[in-house]
Amino acid sequence: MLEMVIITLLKIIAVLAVVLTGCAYSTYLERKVVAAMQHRIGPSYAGPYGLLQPLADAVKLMFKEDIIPDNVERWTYAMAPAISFIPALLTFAVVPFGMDMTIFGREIKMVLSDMNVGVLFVFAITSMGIYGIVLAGWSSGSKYSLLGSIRSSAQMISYEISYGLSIVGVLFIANTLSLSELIAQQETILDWFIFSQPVGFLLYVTCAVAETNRAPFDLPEAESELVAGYHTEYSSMRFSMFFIGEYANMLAVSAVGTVFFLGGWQGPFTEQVPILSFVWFFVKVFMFMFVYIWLRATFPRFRYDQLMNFGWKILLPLAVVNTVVTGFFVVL
Amino acid sequence: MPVSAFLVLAGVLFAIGAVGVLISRNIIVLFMCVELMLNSANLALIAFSRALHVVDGHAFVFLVLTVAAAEVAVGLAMVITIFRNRETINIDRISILKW
Amino acid sequence: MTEYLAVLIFIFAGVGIVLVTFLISRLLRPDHDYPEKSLNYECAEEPVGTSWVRFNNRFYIFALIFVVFDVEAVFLFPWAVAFGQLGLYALVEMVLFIAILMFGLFYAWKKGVLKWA
Amino acid sequence: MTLDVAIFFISAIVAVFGATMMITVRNPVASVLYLLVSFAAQAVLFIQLGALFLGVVLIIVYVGAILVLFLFVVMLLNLRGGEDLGQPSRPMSRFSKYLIGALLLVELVFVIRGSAGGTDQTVTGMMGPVVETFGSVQDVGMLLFTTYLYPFELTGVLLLVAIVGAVVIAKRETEREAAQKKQLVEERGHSSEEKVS
Repeated sequence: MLEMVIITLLKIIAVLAVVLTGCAYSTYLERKVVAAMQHRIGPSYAGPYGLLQPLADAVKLMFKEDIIPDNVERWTYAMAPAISFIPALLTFAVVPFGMDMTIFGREIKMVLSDMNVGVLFVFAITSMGIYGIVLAGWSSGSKYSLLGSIRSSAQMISYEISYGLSIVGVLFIANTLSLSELIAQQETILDWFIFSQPVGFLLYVTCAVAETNRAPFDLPEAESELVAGYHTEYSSMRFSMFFIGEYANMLAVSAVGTVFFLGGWQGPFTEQVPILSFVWFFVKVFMFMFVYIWLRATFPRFRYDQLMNFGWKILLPLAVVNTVVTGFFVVL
Repeated sequence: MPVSAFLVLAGVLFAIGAVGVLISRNIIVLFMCVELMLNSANLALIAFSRALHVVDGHAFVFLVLTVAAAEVAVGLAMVITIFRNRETINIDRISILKW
Repeated sequence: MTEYLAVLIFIFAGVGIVLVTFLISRLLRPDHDYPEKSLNYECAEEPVGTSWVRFNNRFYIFALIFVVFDVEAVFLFPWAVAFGQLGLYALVEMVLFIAILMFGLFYAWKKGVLKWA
Repeated sequence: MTLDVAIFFISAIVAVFGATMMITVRNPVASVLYLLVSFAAQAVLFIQLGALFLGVVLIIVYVGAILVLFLFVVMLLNLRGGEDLGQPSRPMSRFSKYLIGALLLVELVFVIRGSAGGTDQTVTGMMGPVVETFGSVQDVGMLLFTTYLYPFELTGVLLLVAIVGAVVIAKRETEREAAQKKQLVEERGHSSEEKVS
């Protein structure tokens, strides 16, 4: 019992460390990649190649004054950043980072919680992400915030269904809701579900980008009209919570997408060198993140009516058709 | 834990929901109380399922959740219409069936 | 059960991290508040009116259809998993279920409530 | 075993606290949030009772969808707790309402305690162990798509009715709003023309 508790605590610390570092360096990655795509240099002063930039940003935000406007709803205003950050973090509880390993004679799973309804858990956590945004917008007492949060939440619920349905096709083939089970079924590269579910994969990527409010679906933040959307009134650490939360969300959907469609930590030579499974996993997540940033550098922002029409009239029917067609294929 | 502990808890939650329906004048809170009561029934169903070692109760809970969703969808649509017409969410003011 | 317990501990750890960062920042940050600072941001103008505006109920329609389809998606998960044992039979009944709900979606579509004017 | 008891009592207290606060606070958004807390605690209880799948489904459907809808309505109507809810009711009437609730509770406990004269060990005894797969998705899915197939398809119809009903209600509202706006625009156009002339 005690041993299990200690292992769990160590795992929690490891997951938190990996995710928070990952978030910090995603911001760096984004700035560097976008800069390269726009023929700029990007951050380059803090440390070699600007590698310490995330640290500098964190320290700067820590030292900023926390300004709370007078007409906010105090409690919800204070809680909203935490509410938007914690669900983003929680997804990583069920994501397997690598293959099972034997350390000091103990068989240790490289996942915090290998629950048998992991897929549903991910879905549940995704659906909770909306609260932080809604509460932030509602409690700020600012027009921009309220507009941004209404827009953002309407957008998130519009794409959430398709997000859920896009993975049902995979579940058909795999017949399981456990993430480690899903990975076990994608042993060789040809077993990856991206090949049996190409439409599902495209749907997943599209919905994931929309769910995390990223470009080209970043209407809630439309600087030109809404200043910054739901977090206009936030400053200091509260603002940075939203900021980290956004990147944690991106990492989460990337990690989950990797597990669903790209075989998770599976890759060559993992049997001989188990530690390599981590490398494969991080490489795949990195590729996902790169696509995210690439999309941002390439596409202009959608118009709101286009966004809603796209979500309800194209993606949702497509996801349903994909599910049914996959069902027929599996049966026949 | 005895199953009856869960059943008593379900009863307590149901009673709170019932009191809420009685004392609340805010129609939205009233709706939420109904949801609470529905879910306390769910808790009882699951507790009985556990006691009798059958999963039938789980299937019922699934159906109850669906009913709750449908009820909320239509109910809140009506709340919105009422509010836009009469500018109130006080159920004591919404006492005639026609508007 | 232990798997779920781990998640529970993880939630507390997450809350702890948030609280600790807030605490550190509280100790470090300056505090020079004056009345103009605590106005809502409105591009450096005096805020006009309140944010107590009421929204178009189109937003509501989307939320509503979302609830219904969310329930549908939840039904699809056990179906997809039990599918291996049930086969064609399950497929037919689920197609029926989906068809009923898609009819609802197309009804909303035809009635024009999905259109963003 | 003690851990089990601790989880039960903590969750139970949180669930009851959330429910109580929900009916007592004035601010509707706070109400929604307290109900959320209560549901989260109930999800923990579901999982403790072996309903692993349903615990998560409870979060998805209630917290992820239904409460979001409530929050949306509160936001769309912009209710902030300052609405006119009429006179507070008289003490007697209020007391009688609490009394009804208490009586209901007493009766429920009585029924639970007295089931089969208090000798029914399946209810009042300790929970026995269950098979590992109890409450798994497969089990529930199988049951839902074989034994309870008919109710399942009926819920499909129910959801359809919900969509149609809500669309009809909201559609009429949207049309009226559009008409009002049109009228407003026409009036304005009129007055501006007058100014020009």
